[in-house]
Amino acid sequence: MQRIGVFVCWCGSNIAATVDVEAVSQALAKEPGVVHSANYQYMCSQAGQDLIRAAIKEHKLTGIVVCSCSPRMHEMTFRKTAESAGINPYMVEIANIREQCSWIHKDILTGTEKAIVLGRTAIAKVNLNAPLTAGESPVTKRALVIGGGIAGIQTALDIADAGFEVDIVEKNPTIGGKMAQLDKTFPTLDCAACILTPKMVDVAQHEKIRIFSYSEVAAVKGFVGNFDVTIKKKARYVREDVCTGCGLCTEKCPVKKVPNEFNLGMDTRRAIYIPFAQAVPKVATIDADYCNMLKNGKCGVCSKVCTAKAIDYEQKDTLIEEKYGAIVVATGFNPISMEKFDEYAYSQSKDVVTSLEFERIMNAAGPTQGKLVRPSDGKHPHTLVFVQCVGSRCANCAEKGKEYCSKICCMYTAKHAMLTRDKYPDTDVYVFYIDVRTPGKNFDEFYRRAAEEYGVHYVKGMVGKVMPEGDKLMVRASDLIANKQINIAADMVILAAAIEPDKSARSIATMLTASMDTNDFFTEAHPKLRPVESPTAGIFLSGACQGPKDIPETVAQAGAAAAKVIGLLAKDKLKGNPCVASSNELMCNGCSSCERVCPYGAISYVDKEFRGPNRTVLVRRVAQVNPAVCQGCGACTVACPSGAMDLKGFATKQIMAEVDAICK
Amino acid sequence: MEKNLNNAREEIIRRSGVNPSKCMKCGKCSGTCPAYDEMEYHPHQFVYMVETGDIEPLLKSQSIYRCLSCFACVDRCPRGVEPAKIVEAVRLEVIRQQGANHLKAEGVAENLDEEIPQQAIVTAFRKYTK
Amino acid sequence: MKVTYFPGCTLKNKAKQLDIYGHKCAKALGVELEEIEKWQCCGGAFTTSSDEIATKLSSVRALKEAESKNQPLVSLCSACHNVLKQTNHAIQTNETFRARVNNYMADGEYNGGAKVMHYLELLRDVIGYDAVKEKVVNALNGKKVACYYGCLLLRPSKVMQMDDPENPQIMENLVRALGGEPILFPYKNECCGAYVSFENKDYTAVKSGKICNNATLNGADIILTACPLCKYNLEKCGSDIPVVYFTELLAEAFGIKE
Amino acid sequence: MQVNEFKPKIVAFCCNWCSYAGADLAGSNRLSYPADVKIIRVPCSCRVNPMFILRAFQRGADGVIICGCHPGDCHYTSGNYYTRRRMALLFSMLDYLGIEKDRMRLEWVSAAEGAKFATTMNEFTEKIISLGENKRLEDLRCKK
Repeated sequence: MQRIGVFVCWCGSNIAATVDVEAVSQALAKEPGVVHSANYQYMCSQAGQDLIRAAIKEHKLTGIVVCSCSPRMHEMTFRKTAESAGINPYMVEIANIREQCSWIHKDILTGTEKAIVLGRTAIAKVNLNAPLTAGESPVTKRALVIGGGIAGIQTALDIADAGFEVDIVEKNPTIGGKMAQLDKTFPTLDCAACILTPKMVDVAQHEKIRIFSYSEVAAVKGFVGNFDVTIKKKARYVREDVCTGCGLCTEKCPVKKVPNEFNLGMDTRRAIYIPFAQAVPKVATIDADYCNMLKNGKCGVCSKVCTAKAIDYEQKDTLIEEKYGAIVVATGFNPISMEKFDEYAYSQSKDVVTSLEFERIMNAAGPTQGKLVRPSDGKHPHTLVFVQCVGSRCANCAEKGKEYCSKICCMYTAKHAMLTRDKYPDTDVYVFYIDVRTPGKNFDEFYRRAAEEYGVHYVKGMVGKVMPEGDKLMVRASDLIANKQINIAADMVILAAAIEPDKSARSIATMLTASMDTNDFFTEAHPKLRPVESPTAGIFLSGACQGPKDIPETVAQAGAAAAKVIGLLAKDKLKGNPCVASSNELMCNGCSSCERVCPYGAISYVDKEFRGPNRTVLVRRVAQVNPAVCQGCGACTVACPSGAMDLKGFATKQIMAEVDAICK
Repeated sequence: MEKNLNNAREEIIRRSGVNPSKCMKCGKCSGTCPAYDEMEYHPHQFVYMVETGDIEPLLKSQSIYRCLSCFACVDRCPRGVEPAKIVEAVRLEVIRQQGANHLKAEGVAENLDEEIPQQAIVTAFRKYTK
Repeated sequence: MKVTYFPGCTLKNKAKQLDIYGHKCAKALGVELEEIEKWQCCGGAFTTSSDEIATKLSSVRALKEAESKNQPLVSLCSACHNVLKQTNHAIQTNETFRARVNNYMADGEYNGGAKVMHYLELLRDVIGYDAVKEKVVNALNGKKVACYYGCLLLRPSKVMQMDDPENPQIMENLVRALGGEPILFPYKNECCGAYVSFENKDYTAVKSGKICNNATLNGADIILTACPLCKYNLEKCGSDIPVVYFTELLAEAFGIKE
Repeated sequence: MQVNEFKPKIVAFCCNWCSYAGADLAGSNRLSYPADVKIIRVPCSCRVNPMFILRAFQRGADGVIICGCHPGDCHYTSGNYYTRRRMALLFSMLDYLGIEKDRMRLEWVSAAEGAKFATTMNEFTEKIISLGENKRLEDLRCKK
């Protein structure tokens, strides 16, 4: 039996004006378990707390009920008071007789009556309270960043600068991501490579950062502060520690017709290649799908020309095990396939390109050395048509496009149109738009400059069809302002393809038990207040894996994610919330209902031995809650059909007792 | 009169099964319509005018006989609005009135030539008469 | 193998070649087209309005017959195929429509059990283009063919589901199997002007003219079609490029054309 | 006069993050609602076991209301969706158990909606008063 002390606060006249505090404390003194009952002007004051501490000592109290303001106000205060007097802080319950009683009732009789019921309810609960201790777990002071684009790079640099070790896992042979493929960046038009490559070098040279390029995350176990991650390092058939990146092999390799993914297949590379000049790490990689030596053992040219002896045809995929305290997802995006949008003739004409392809064409390091020419015949185009929202804002066509706005297209299209007009004043540039969306600093000014100063023709309307005819592309579109259908004989058509999360994201989300929305974007812990955290503790989100983003937003979010990681890694131990779910293994029937509803992946199943009748041993599958991951929502407790799952601090019995006390 | 037109709007929406408020005004239907130049009111206007209840001009316009029912607008609409179904519903609203058939049997002979396929005649009748 | 065959009115009159060669080629491939005994005109167009019932009953009867014989319902004419397929889809997906239709069905209900198939789909999915290739005796020797689909075979694509509605390849692959060379033809799914030619031939001549022009510009020798009305419109537009039914070309390659 | 004196017992389950805070806000703004409503704080509306509600009815409650965060705003991301589904099932069972459906209500109240909380409670209490005393599920053995 508990020895409960009840403390009724007057809160000056806030409570005392409509609640007869003396009557309340007298009434509650008669409740079962109550051995002491008192009232005081301000319980939260130093004197009030001293009064509680003294009573704890004097009456050997085991539980406390404070009838006062909302627990959202002073629950913490009174818990600390209790703890300082030597009883468990979770043996304190608050009866909210201010916000939920004295402030809303005018009649002292009504107020007093209700306050007594509320106090009785809290006492009923405390009678069933048990001391709770928050679990502690150590923190591995190292972070993993999945994805080496600008988001991953920025997050890694910020974490490393705070003095923590960071590993970047990048599936491609080099870090840099999409930004490395861009030409200029809006709205300032600085060159992407000029601002990105120094950061890539910083990453490479940072003593706290390791890069696992051409690698993938293969498995993740553990929980916040204690993740065990298996990284698969794919065989690149070149020894990274030896290769000097001289590039001789990439010039001598006889297999010349490999589509160059860095230029989106618009030119070719060799079977051994370095994606681009500023690649980090600057190490060659052999493409096993094309290499003659790896396919049929006939070649070996690269090995012969390599003075550093870095080529190793025998290299195998290797698995690396590493421990991390936090994981940042920065898996990025890709433009969607244009295959299903053949009304724009993407598969029928080489001169219909996506914006990312156009970006490569405009880039000095691209397939045309930055000269704007038609991919089909190398001629200079005079009329260019940009089509916005290709696959974005596309409802009712899930197999084709995406329902969301891809956010970045309006701005990069304005950039492309402006740069085209700037470099080639002899061109006619049309942009077909549904809406021009430019909410960003200096964004709308930029778009207006494209239209006003550079003479880009912005047409409100959509392109309906593109038809290659001879060496022209006949573009049929509507001009909604003029209420006309217009036909343009264009030389090039550029499609602003919708963007989607990288295909690798889903399998990573599964490994991390991080949740995703229907579009495969990672969901944040709170859409407004916790935008860079996943609901799963210890998992953080950086960049376009969470939603379409431009570079400034990505960098800002990357920094925010880093700050959250630093906050976590700075702790030596993590103190959990003790009000977590726990399963009574004797009652658990192993049905997995709880596991399915848990939003945090905190529940797992283990096979456990139990003593059966006649000295037999039974192995049963039972649920186990990881208290470090559980956030204490209680969804599992209701899902559990056998009543094995319960929530500490809000146990079924406690809530039942409260219900009974109210209904008495 | 106003009440009747309001009925016409509801009738057209019910019959076509189209929800015009799904339209995001991108104009792709009109950008793709092969009959655009022959129409006084264009596919996007049909959707908009039905949405706002401005039905009368549509009922009086020859545009309802110019739609080819090629369904390009239906297929390419990013929001699944199906403008061609609206056009057809407006046409039915007209030709179902007493004596409002667009094609009269007496006029058929003059339109015939040696090669014209039966398909043309039956389809035209199905589209233009009740 | 036997399939239920719905010819349609035009194939018995102005488009006899489409019908005759359809039969002959099917026979050569070991398929018998079993014509529905008392078929009625499909109506030429599927009215999308939800309250049109009576005009769709002839299609429902044809569908019911195919279902009772447990055979796919095959047609050659694009219009017939479109109407049959859309009617079947409406029966399958729209409960009210199904109930209202069945009020008229004197001898038993129809609930959408039939499979509607175009002759081209029969060639591609059931017989297979490899088997077609084996029967070729007069290969087309690289003849440049513009494969014209028009609207009815492809749209509405969610119902028709024949191929990619924007760049279909079903006819192109057939032409390849016959030894011909399909050309790039972005106008392949543009409307020819359809039934409007009945009252306004100048209008349809403009639509069809653009299609023929694009085929010629892209180097086609002939235009291939499955639709009698498309053929009529394309031939009347003033262009001199030959327009032939795909069954004619098939018969030519099989060496059974007269 | 007798009828007017009926004082219903109403149990309100409020989630800690939105609705309980909403109730506090109603108090801070001195927005009154009947004293018949007594609040039980739960971490999330998904902690509310349908069993709690039946227990309340069994013990003589005249009405039970559950308040949670608005859909999409759940502190635990998806808890209120579970609540919505579970309560839909319970609603469909209440008739069968002999309890008027109107005696139970599910409402989304955010931490900013103090006024909504107060109006909801006023409405609900009125409803319960109009329904009168709940007798159906009371276990007579519990009565002295």
